[in-house]
Amino acid sequence: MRTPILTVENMNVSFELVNGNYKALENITFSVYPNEVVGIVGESGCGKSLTTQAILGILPKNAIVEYEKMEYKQVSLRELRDKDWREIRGKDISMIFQEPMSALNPLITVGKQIGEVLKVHTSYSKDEIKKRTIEMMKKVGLPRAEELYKSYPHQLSGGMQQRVAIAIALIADPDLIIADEPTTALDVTIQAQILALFKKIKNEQKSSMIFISHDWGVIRNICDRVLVMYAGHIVEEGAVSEILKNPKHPYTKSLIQSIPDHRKRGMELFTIPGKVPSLQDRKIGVCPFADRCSHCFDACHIEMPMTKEIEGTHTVKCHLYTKGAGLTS
Amino acid sequence: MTIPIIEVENVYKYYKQARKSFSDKNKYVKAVNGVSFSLYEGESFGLVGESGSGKSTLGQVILQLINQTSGTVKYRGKNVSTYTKKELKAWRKQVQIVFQNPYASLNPKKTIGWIMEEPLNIHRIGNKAFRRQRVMEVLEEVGLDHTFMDRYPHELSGGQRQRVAIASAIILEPEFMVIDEGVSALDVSVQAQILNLLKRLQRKYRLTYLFISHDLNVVQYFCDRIAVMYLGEIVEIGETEELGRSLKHPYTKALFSSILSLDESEELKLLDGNLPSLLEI
Amino acid sequence: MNLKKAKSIPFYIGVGLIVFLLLVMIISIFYTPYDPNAMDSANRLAAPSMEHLFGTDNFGRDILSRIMEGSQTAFIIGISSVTIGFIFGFLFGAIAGYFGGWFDEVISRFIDAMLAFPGILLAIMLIAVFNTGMTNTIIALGIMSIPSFARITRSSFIQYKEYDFVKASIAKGAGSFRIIFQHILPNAVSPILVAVALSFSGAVLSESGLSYLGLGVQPPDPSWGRMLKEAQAYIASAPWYVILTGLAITFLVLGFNLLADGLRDKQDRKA
Amino acid sequence: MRYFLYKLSSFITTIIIVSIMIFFVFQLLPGNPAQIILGIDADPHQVAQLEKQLGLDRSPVERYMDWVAGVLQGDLGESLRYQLPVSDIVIDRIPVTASLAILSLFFTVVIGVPLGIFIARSDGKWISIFLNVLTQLGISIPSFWFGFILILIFGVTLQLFPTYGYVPWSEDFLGALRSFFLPSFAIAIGNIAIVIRYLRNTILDQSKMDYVRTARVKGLKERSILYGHILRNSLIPVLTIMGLLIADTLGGSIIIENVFSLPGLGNLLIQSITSRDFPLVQSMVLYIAIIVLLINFIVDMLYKVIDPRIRLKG
Repeated sequence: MRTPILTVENMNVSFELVNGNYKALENITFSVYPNEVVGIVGESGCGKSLTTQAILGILPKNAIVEYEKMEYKQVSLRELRDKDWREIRGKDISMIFQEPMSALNPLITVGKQIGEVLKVHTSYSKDEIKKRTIEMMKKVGLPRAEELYKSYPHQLSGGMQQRVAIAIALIADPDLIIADEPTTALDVTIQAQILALFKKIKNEQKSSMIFISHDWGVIRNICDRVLVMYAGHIVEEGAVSEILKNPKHPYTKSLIQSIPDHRKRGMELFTIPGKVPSLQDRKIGVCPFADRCSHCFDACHIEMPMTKEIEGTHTVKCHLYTKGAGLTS
Repeated sequence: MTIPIIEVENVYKYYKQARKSFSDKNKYVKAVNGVSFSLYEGESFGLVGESGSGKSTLGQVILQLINQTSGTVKYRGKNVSTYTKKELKAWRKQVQIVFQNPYASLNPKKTIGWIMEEPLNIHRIGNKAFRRQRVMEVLEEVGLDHTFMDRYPHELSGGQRQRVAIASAIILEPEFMVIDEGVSALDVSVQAQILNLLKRLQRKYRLTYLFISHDLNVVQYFCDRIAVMYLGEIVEIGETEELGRSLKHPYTKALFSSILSLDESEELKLLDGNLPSLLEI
Repeated sequence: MNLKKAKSIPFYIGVGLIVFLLLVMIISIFYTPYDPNAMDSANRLAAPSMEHLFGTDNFGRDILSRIMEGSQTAFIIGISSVTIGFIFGFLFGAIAGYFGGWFDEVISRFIDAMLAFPGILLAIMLIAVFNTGMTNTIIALGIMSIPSFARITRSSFIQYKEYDFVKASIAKGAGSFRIIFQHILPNAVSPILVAVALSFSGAVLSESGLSYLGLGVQPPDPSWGRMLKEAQAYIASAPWYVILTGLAITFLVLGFNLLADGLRDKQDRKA
Repeated sequence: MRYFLYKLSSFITTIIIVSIMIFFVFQLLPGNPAQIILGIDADPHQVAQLEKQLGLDRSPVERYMDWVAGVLQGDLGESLRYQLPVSDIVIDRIPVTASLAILSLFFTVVIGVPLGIFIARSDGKWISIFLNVLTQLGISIPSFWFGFILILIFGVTLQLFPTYGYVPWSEDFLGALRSFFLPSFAIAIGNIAIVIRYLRNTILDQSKMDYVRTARVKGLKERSILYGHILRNSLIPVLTIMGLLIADTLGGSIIIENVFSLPGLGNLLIQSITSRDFPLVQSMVLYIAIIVLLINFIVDMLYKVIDPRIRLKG
């Protein structure tokens, strides 16, 4: 077994809101291995972004993060002071967000915004920073890099802005890149180009990635392994191809079946009744999906299922596989 | 499938850019640039294109929410621009629209009951008791119960709001409906619920849909025919089954090759070179 | 106490100040400790005491009674000039915003032009032409507040006109009347309410300035601003005269400013 | 360049509308200026002659054109009372008002901006509510009354500053500074409060933006995030209200000059109204309005320099 680059064990996140304390994430446990792309998939409000923001420590102040273990390259992140944390951010772990336009400072040229990472984390000279910035801009497929160096974000198209954001994330050569729905705001043709760029990065940089998306198509194209999240829990985990072929959790199953595409034309789409419960409506200590699940039985309303290993890395949290007879279909 | 319900003939919509100084010449944004097609009764017609391609403008021109610069829109053979005020109002009973953002498409200051009843009030249909009865019927039809009558939009989830928007559109039993990115803002599981609902309503009311979307997967699932819009023009049009097989326009090729399939055998293939995006032109 | 409640404290302070001064104003119609105009030459510039809580002025008149009476003028000026500003500003702004076109072009130009006058200058110019006095002050301050009402109304109309729910209603056959009164107005109420409160405080502030300059309310009508003009000469010998009169103005203005801010805050939190 | 032309054309259009408004408001004046100059008992013949001399016998449109043509050549007409060209009288008064305005704006920026930043960073519940009420108080205080209070404290009680009149800068720099100190501060108090509130809000808004998150994951220090990223974005909206603040400052100085007996434009304006010297009033109102518009125009230009996003969207 290889050593993981990032390990999270039993992380809980709760929010202090006006009318009380609410659990947003429960018992999040997972690892990321070198040169691996881990996808996090789920509907909005399931806690995909929260998970990564909790790891990076950039949640708002009313969030309470607790965990048993959180290690980056065998070093516990718990003991890090602010200063050491800052050294990791941007240099070892970097992040890309959904809206490229708002993720860039409108008043600063894109070249400066990319180079700023090196200014903070290295002692390179100004010329060296500029040289490396332009190199990186070329690498992420920005045309006429020397000219674009001096342009402002609003002068670029959405796709190009996202390439700038990717350049910011890559320039310090981090070992782990977190991408939070980086293609969702883009048109499909541009999305395809950006995905191709991510593939190139994976092959050339040999870095690891956590890739958040609500879109199974994106996940299938870029990820090796995937975590399926529902209402603050990781309900299923495994290799992407395995999960798509053989989903075990009723949520994963119905989610995949409800995706429309041309092969389902003329057929009724599979649906899950109801919606993802909001933070305030969640029940603690029971299966979070029980209320919407067509296979649910007594145990689901009584306790939270344990993680059950199906095969190799494929695990699922569902009573059907621990207490029930298992799903046959 | 012989008589078209909607005919769009050579429609142009240019927006004049405000002149900023005296030396400026008038400049135009060509949102819709010479578009013609027909919609037939009972079909779902998909209009795909990326943001800024003019698909939403076209949808609103067809419903005369925006006036075209030139060209004609015909409804059952009659030019809608020649309607008198009275005819126009009567026509508005037959055609409806559902917008993308369920947060902006319902008046935040009105109850669901009021919003649902509004179309009946506008057209003075029935008495108070009848209208109330009808609102409850239609709410049930879209899967909401009568307790929603007294609630305000902000108390509803995105999917529920979209159901209300659809319900208030079908309460007049229209023949034709524009769905302008009507499921794009929703999560997959909710999106499936709404798509099924739209299909069911179509069968029941013999509705014709103009389904505007950027999502090819959804359009290919939902529509019988598809038109692809690019830079204000329809660059390709055809039956859904056939369109995918024989693509001619480079943009449509790029678009179809960008579809992310879940099928093992289909790998994402990329065309060489960057396709000019709208913003870079 | 949670944050949301705590954040409303300034709002309630504002409401409290307004209600208190409103009560003072109502009481003053029926009762003041002394006749506000009764002179007492033996008791000139007396310091605050049990007899005269706020002291007396240079003619020996009871300052508290005069401040109480002055509140009537402040409220009358505030209410009347806001009414004038609201009616015309709303009308112009609504028509310009809803129908657009050349009318909007003209109205917007006029709003811009009127906003070029530094606050009180427009009122001073109008007073210079119309002459001083209560009615003319009201007219001048009313005209002064038209542009801000027009601008806010216009921008809410333009904003909501483009909303999907308005378009959806037009698609269902709704006419302009329904669109304006059922859809746009209910949503535009809160920003306009904020403008009403701000405009009220602005009017009170400007009136005191005008009256201080001798261009506003004239005797025998009571006015806080003119009291300050008289008090200025005795700033060293009777500082309470200046301080207490000014506090009355400040509290009334503060009340409406806090009210406006609280309303705006509530509105933002909802959005 | 197109932005410049656009702003210039709207600047000129607004001046034209303002001048028409002023001119026709003064046409509403009851009475006859010639009669006013010569007194009620004057010989009607003489009055008619003066009317002709003043151009009162011609149509309002013609007189407006004359007035504008004069203004364009720097000729603002003649004062009835002083029997001097308006421009001569006005020019004498400018240094006082300009000194007040500049010093007051200086206070506004130098006090308002740092306090705004400080308050945005102090996010305690009670302290922020307290500061909220305190800044509202600053906005609500009548500036002339605040002037009295300053006189009472620093002039009468502490005797640190003179309470009326002024010394020209050329004679005694420190003395001039002392004489302008209190009145400028009295004018500034409201604007300081406005800048504090506005800057605090924009900083808090900007702190929630995505680009701040990007800066944070780059590994920047909170200090660098505030000064390198947030502050620049927060000051741009503050610049948009600068025109408003300057207008407020000039409006405030009209009153304050009368509190401190300073011979500036405001003082002259009130005197000429009291003495019903209407040509002077009319030209001065236009003059002040043009200054405000001109400053707004300059602010717009600055805005363009500072914000790269501004193209033609106005």
